[in-house]
Amino acid sequence: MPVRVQEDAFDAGAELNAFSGGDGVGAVVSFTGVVRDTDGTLAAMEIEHYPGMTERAIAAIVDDAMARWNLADVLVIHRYGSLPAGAPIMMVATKSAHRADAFAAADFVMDYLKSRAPFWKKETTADGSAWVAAKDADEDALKRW
Amino acid sequence: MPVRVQEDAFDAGAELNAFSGGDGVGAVVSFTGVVRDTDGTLAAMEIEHYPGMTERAIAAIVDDAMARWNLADVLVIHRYGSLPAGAPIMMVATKSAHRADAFAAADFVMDYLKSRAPFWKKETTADGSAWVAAKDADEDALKRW
Amino acid sequence: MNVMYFAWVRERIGVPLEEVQTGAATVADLVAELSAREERYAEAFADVTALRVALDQELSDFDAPLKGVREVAFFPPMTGG
Amino acid sequence: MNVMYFAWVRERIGVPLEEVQTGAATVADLVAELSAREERYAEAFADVTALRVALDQELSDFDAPLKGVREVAFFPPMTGG
Repeated sequence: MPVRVQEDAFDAGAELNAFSGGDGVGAVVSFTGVVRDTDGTLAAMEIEHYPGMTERAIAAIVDDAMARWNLADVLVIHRYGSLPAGAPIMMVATKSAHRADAFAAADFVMDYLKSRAPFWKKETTADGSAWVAAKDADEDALKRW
Repeated sequence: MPVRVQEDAFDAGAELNAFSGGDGVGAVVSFTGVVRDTDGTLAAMEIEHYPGMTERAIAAIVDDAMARWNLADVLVIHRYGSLPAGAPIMMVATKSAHRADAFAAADFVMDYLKSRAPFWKKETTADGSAWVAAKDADEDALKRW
Repeated sequence: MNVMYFAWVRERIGVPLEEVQTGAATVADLVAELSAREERYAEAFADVTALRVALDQELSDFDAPLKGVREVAFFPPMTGG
Repeated sequence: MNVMYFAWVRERIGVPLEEVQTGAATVADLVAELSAREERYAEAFADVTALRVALDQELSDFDAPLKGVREVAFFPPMTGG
């Protein structure tokens, strides 16, 4: 269950390929989150996190996913620091014998990472900087599970 | 909406990276299906398809996904011919501004590819060859949408 | 019209594709006509609930009319993905 | 105990981490004590429903007792992923 919290960029494709093998694996699902620049004005995104708690929170989410579904493994990579528009922020990958488990677990891990892992995003545009507000929809998404 | 039906192997990680960019994209989901060798006896998998109908059926599924969700693009690659255990059979990738759309659309496209795209799998083991039977669960999965 | 067979249907009938001269009005009529012709067809079509049919590369059903159809394909339920 | 602040809470209070000598029984007591001490705390803690608290790196709540706790962290709702 590799979990990496890092400032450096990562190569989502290379990570997917490195993660994908294994006996009995029939399905691999990946999610990549990218710094989105909705109206072409985003200069940078800054991600702050809580070292120590971040790793514990992610490990707890991954353990929960491994207990709920039949998974061969889960990968989580999440960056912090300053990221340009278009850069990958994070990725989650799951692998399983069956596609339903791989899909559900990746979706679950994403929902929990959004609202339960201690990361905070700050966007800088030409107008200045502002912390991204949490969405009620993200908290509500946890009730699906 | 790239759709490729091919005999050649493909590199899922390289395909994911090539697919991932684009203005306003915040979420990329991929699914890779792998030839699964449950008990170490699979010698090969042979995939037959219906040239012409295959491309039409996949295009119809992708069009349906693009109409149902807010997507920037959908990628489908599906192999035919003889594949060894562990080889990638196919992949689907979706990208969107939002993760919920990307997840739902990838899940939907997979469900429909399983039961509505004209592919048939034959497994060869030490005991001989047998066509893989469709599962009721795969047909039932379509009722989710 | 061209009639195509895939997977185990192709294996039982022994050819992937053949041209069939028929006046059959529906898919079911064509199945009955072929089954009467030779045992290998009768075997392949013994349980049509285990089969799917496509007309001109679109999934259809056994009640569908054949008028104007140029390509009929018979195959088991699909197992892609 | 060590008290940590993240994101806009850190910006308003002006430090990421400080050691606080306190006899506060609960998180809410600590918040009241800090808010009475200086205006920057009062501003940051004006609406605790907009805040989250972690005790020794586990999410907790404002009623939780502080006995035995070594690290308290205050921050807005998380926006990871």
